[in-house]
Amino acid sequence: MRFGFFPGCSQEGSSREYQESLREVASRLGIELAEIPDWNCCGATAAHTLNHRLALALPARTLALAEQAGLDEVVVPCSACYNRLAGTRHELLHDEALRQQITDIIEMNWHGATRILNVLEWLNRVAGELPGHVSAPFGHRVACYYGCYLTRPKALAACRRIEDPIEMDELVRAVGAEPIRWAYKVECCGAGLSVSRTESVARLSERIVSDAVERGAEAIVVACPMCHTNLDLRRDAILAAAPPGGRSRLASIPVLYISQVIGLAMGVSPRPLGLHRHHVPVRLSAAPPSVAPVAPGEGEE
Amino acid sequence: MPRIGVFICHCGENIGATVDCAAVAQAAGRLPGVVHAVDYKYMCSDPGQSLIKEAIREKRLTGVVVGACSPRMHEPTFRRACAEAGLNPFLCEMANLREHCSWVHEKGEVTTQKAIDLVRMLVEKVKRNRPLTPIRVPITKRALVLGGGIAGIQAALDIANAGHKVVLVERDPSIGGHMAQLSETFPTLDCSQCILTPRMVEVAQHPNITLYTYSELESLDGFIGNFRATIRKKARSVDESLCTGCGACIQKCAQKKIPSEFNAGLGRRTAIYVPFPQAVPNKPVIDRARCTYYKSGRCKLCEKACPTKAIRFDQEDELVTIDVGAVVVATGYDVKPTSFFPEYGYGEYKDVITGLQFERLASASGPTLGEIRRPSDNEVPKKIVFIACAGSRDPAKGIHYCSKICCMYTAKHAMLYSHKVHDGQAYVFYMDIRAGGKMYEEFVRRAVEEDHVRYVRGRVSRIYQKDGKLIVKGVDTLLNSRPVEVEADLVVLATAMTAQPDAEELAQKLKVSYDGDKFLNEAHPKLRPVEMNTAGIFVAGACQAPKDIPETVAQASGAASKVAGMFSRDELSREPVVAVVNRQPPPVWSTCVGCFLCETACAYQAIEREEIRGRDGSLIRTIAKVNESVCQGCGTCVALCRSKSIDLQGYTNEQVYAELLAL
Amino acid sequence: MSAPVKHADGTAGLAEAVAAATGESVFNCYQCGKCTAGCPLAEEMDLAPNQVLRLLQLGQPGMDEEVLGSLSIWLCLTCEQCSTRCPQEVDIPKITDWLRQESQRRGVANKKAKAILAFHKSFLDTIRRGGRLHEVGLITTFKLRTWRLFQDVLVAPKLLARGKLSILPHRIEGHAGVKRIFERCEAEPANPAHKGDQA
Amino acid sequence: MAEYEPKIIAFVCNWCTYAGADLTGTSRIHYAPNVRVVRLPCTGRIDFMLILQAFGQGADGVIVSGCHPGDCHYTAGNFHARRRWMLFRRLLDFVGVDMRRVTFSWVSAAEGAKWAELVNSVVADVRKLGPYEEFPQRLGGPGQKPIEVA
Amino acid sequence: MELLRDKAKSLLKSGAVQVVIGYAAGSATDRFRPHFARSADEADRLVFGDGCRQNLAVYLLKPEVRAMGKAAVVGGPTTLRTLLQYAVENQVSDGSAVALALEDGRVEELTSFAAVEEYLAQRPHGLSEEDRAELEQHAGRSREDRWAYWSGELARCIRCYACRAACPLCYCEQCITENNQPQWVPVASDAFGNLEWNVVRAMHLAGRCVNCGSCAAACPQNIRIDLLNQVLAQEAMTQFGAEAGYSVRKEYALSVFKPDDKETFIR
Repeated sequence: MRFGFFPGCSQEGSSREYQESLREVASRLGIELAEIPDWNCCGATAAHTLNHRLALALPARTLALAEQAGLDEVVVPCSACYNRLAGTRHELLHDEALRQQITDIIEMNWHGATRILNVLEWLNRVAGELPGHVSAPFGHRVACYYGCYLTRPKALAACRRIEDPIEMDELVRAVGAEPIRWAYKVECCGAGLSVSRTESVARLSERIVSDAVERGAEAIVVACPMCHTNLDLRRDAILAAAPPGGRSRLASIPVLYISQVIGLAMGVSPRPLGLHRHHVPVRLSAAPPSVAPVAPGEGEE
Repeated sequence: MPRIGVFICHCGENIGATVDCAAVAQAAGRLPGVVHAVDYKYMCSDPGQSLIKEAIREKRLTGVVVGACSPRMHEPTFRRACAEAGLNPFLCEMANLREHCSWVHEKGEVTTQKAIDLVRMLVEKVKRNRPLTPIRVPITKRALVLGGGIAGIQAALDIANAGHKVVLVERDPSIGGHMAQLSETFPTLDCSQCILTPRMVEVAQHPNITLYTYSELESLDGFIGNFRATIRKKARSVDESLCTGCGACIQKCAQKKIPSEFNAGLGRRTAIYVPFPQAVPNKPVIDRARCTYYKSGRCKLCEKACPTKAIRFDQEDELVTIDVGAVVVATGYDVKPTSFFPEYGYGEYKDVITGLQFERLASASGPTLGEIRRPSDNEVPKKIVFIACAGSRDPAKGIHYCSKICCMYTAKHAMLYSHKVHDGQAYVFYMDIRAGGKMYEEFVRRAVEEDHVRYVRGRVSRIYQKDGKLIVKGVDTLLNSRPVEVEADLVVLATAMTAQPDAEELAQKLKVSYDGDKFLNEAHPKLRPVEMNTAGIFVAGACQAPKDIPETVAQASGAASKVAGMFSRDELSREPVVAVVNRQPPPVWSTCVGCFLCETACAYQAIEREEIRGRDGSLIRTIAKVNESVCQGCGTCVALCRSKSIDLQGYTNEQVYAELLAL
Repeated sequence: MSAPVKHADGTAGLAEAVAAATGESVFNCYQCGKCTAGCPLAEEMDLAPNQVLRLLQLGQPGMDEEVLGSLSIWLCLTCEQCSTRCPQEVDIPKITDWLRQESQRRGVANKKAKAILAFHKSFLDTIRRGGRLHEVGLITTFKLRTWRLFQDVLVAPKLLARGKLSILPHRIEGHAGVKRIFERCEAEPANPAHKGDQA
Repeated sequence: MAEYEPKIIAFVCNWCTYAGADLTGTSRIHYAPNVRVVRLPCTGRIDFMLILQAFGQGADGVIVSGCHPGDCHYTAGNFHARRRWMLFRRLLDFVGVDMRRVTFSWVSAAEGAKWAELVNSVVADVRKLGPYEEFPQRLGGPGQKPIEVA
Repeated sequence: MELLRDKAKSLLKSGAVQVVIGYAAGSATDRFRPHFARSADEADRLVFGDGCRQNLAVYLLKPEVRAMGKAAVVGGPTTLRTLLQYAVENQVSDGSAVALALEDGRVEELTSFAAVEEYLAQRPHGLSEEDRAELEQHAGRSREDRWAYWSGELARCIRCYACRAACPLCYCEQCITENNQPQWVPVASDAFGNLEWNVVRAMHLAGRCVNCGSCAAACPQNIRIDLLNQVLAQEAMTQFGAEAGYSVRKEYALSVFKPDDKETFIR
């Protein structure tokens, strides 16, 4: 199987372990990820905040490149990039005049042939292949964190249950983990203001980490580099935002990408999955949760 | 040769001061076919009418035009006068010289000229009028009432008490409807069952009422005064004539964990069951989908327990056909389940319940015997949150309308809670409080002032569960839009009132119209609130729109009085302004080609199909036929008909053309 | 459905401009507050989301300016929680994006939003140059814009140590094309109200 | 008549516009006397042929009016009429009939003033347009010339 | 051609139909006339070519043809649409006629309405590019020009009613023009009568016309009366989403409504 691939900027830098682990998992499943040639940044929050047209034109260029490359479906692992690319595609397909305007700007033709998949859609598509590859079931209690852009906006209808999505839960369950029921699956972590208003963002992220910990999660699983950066790299800020006394229990819960969880379950060793790049060390105890009779976790560094 | 008489009224100064009435009469007198034309001061007065009557007799008039006020004012007067003189009343027309002429124009030649034109138009029309006779329709004096909730009960009792036969059809095993499920009723807090159950018993015992419970309407044919209803009596699996209602079978039933519909899922029932203790009739039915015997072929514990041998496992559905003259539709409503709300937990939190479920918790006959205990752990909730407008006024969820009763019952719920749980605190999240009604506003104020219910003005964004609590994330827009979070033990959603899930199907069976929300349409939103656009079918209660008990009862009584009024006569008499499809001698039969494109255009389903058959019974053709009992005479079909095979009596194509060509 | 609102002096209100540019009518909002109830940052906002819409609805003198000068419009994370749950389906994030651009255009952006704006501008600067985000470049520009020289000094070494930062920016082949996209988007107005969009 | 007086023919429904025009009368609101009203039960009954015929009969302008949507005495006659008019207008406009001379309006039984305004504005508009001379006239029909006042 | 003849023969032979309505060679090489094949020999005279444009569905309702028994009708998409519109209008019942759909020399036998619907669903809908362009060109002219054009064109109408005879959907037994109570349309071919006739013809076909062009093809004066039908078809489509002859369940655009139909033209 072959899918188009749009890594997004952060996976070339601060979140490169996401790309590393995705590619690792894909290659083990025999899937080729074909990167869109010469893709550019989606523009992210900055573009749609400051210039609506730019916010459409930047993703449109990438969409047009994907179409030129003959890619039917493109996997976009970063939720924010996914939101921009899929959102732009949706908006342009529903407004002919706007489509004309934008294709004029990017000086490229675009017809909307390429479909955009978020990482959960893609993984669930290939989930049938997983069981045969799981050699070390990920026997941990995990909190699946979806954030904003995997379920919203409604128009993209990427998840069936918009307020309580289960697509990631199903995936982790398939590799032996036990997803917990918790309250912050789709609450925003604040990534858009991560740099410019760190304290606000830390407060939002703190609620997420707290709820996961309080409900007995051993790890938080994410599918977005923005979320990961906020919950992992900014852990010190999160601790500072936590009420005194409650800090220590928030310090150690690791944040894993869904691809890393699957990779570990497949028996991939931590380094190719980029676990060493995390700020909060991934040290998962060997004790399996009471419910799942699976082999000890493999997540240690 | 037509012999038309024209009578110009001065209406005192009203017409006479502006229009030269004599000149109008003179001009009219010169029109072809006019044999008599006079003007008079007050044509509607006795002497004025006598002028007309005498002229009809003496001049042997074949048509009359009265140039006077609006026909909407005095057409009946002058038509009656004509009839009294032996002229068919439909050969009389009026030219509107007052409202449309003298009152709206200056005195002068132009205005007089207009008056002459108006008279000429009507003269040309009346020449083409045909004598018509009012349409008479016989009436079967038996009413069919669909639905045995409070609306149907009230309508059935009112009609029956007026001395007419009633057939009441209820699809559940007992009558009573939603009202039987309610605890206390606003704004008086009197017990719902206490006021309802006597009525239920009255229905069962009334000599004029035939009750079919566990039955549904299969089909309805015919038209006003002459309907034929087919009713499916679903198999109860119990012989009602033998059953004494002792309940021994229920005691023995092996299936005991079936969620009780009557308790809105909060209690349990058996497979052979009576929905609630005061049920009418108090005879059980077997829920075949849940019964061990029907599922596995073994059990029959009930049969063994029955002292009168009333259990009938092999009973079959029975179809009953009844002729009725009128139908009252009172099929009630449904409520949205909690699973309708993703942001409130997809119905997965046991302690997020609907208002109807709260009624059962608060009811002395309910699963907790009237104590407020939450479903998850049977604890008494110390903090309770009521959310109004759950689903109502929520276009994003497909419901635009206000469910009308939630403000009131939520106040009632909060009040009942406060009365029952003294150390508890009730919160109500609301958008607006709609408490129009006698003692309604006072009732809501009482909840706030006396029972200290905390009303928070804002909609709840989300509910989630944590540590056995339900975290309710709302806002108070009165407090600078400050977010408000309440840790509640129980949350009650005032979920939207909706049409019955099969309302559309029913409407199609009855051929009545319904709105976008599947509520049935009344014939006129103001002036015909209990009639439907299909003559002879009336509507009562929440199947028409959300409404509370007093309104429902009022509408039911209104519908019943319409039925009783209709039944007070032996036949119906209607204005003959109806459409007719032409008939011609064979081999043409009719110019109608049977395309039936008029069929869907008729709002009254008055277009029927008539099969023309030869002597040997072979089908020659199928053509349209207007049921004159049902047709209301709008003429939409007439304008639509390409071959002009349909015409409207009183406004025929010829008549209208003649009016127009006179100009 | 909603009549375009004009000010007493006859000039078109901001609500009307919003509708013209985004197709969203603020008059659809019936002030239930559900947006605010679910907004992750409502507590920090000077105007709650429903209050922003309320001011636009009323359009009395000074209210439009209050909205454009508010911090709230810059705090919005575009998480789309509000629009997802809005019973009247008002796309608040879409309106907010436009308000930000209008606020910029009129030069009335809230002073406290300086850092946020600086970040977004720095972000776009790096893309304008190379087509993709260069994180080191972004942080450097951001720091120069805000004089927050010491922010994240603790984070950066961690990133470097874990091989997550590349010091040199990557330039895509089509960077010239991307630059032209920027120029066009910033030059020709999509509609008059967008005139002068500056990134 | 020395000055050109437009001839306006109106087709109205009985329950709303005819009653509305009655109200104009009872309210004594004056309006131009150029209009002649043909009363029909419902706008649904108004055959588009009547409009053509009116012009063929020398009308310079035509008014077609009935109940507002949702107010039809017969539930939906005006909805059906509205669709018919939509297509009829398109066709006449396509062949170059001057559609400024046909005015469709909803006038309720309560809108006496609106009826007067409607007639006045149609008369004024058509007066400006002048006689509709280019429209062919029906020849040899039973139409009669107006009878002069003696 | 052989395929068509073979198909016709097998249908006739099996007794599936008693007559195949198709085309036969006419008086000149490029002319064709309708042909009613009731035997194998007669089927051998069936031809098909570019000039075969007449909508033969018109014959399905003729008593003489009905008397022959069950018929198969040869034609393209507009003929098939006629069949479905007949179904909507209760003129032909399901299974009582067979359609032989011709396309690029291939013949497809469609024996049920459902099959016809499915066939049509895969073919382009709406007016062709050229038709649309032509309409636009007409509509783009000034009103005065349009009036000048159409009053001139309609003045040439001789009221022979060939358009009516050719139109498969003008099947009324008594046409409005034959009704003199009242005299809806003056009998004489004068300017008013001609305008009335052509307007009423187009209006009576509004929402029903399948755009086969038989009317214009039949017009001895070569008046483009089909444009009047097209403009209404286009309007019915844009305003009401109505397209005749694609489904037997489709409602007639003028006997249904939506409460929120556009009404900007109403004061």
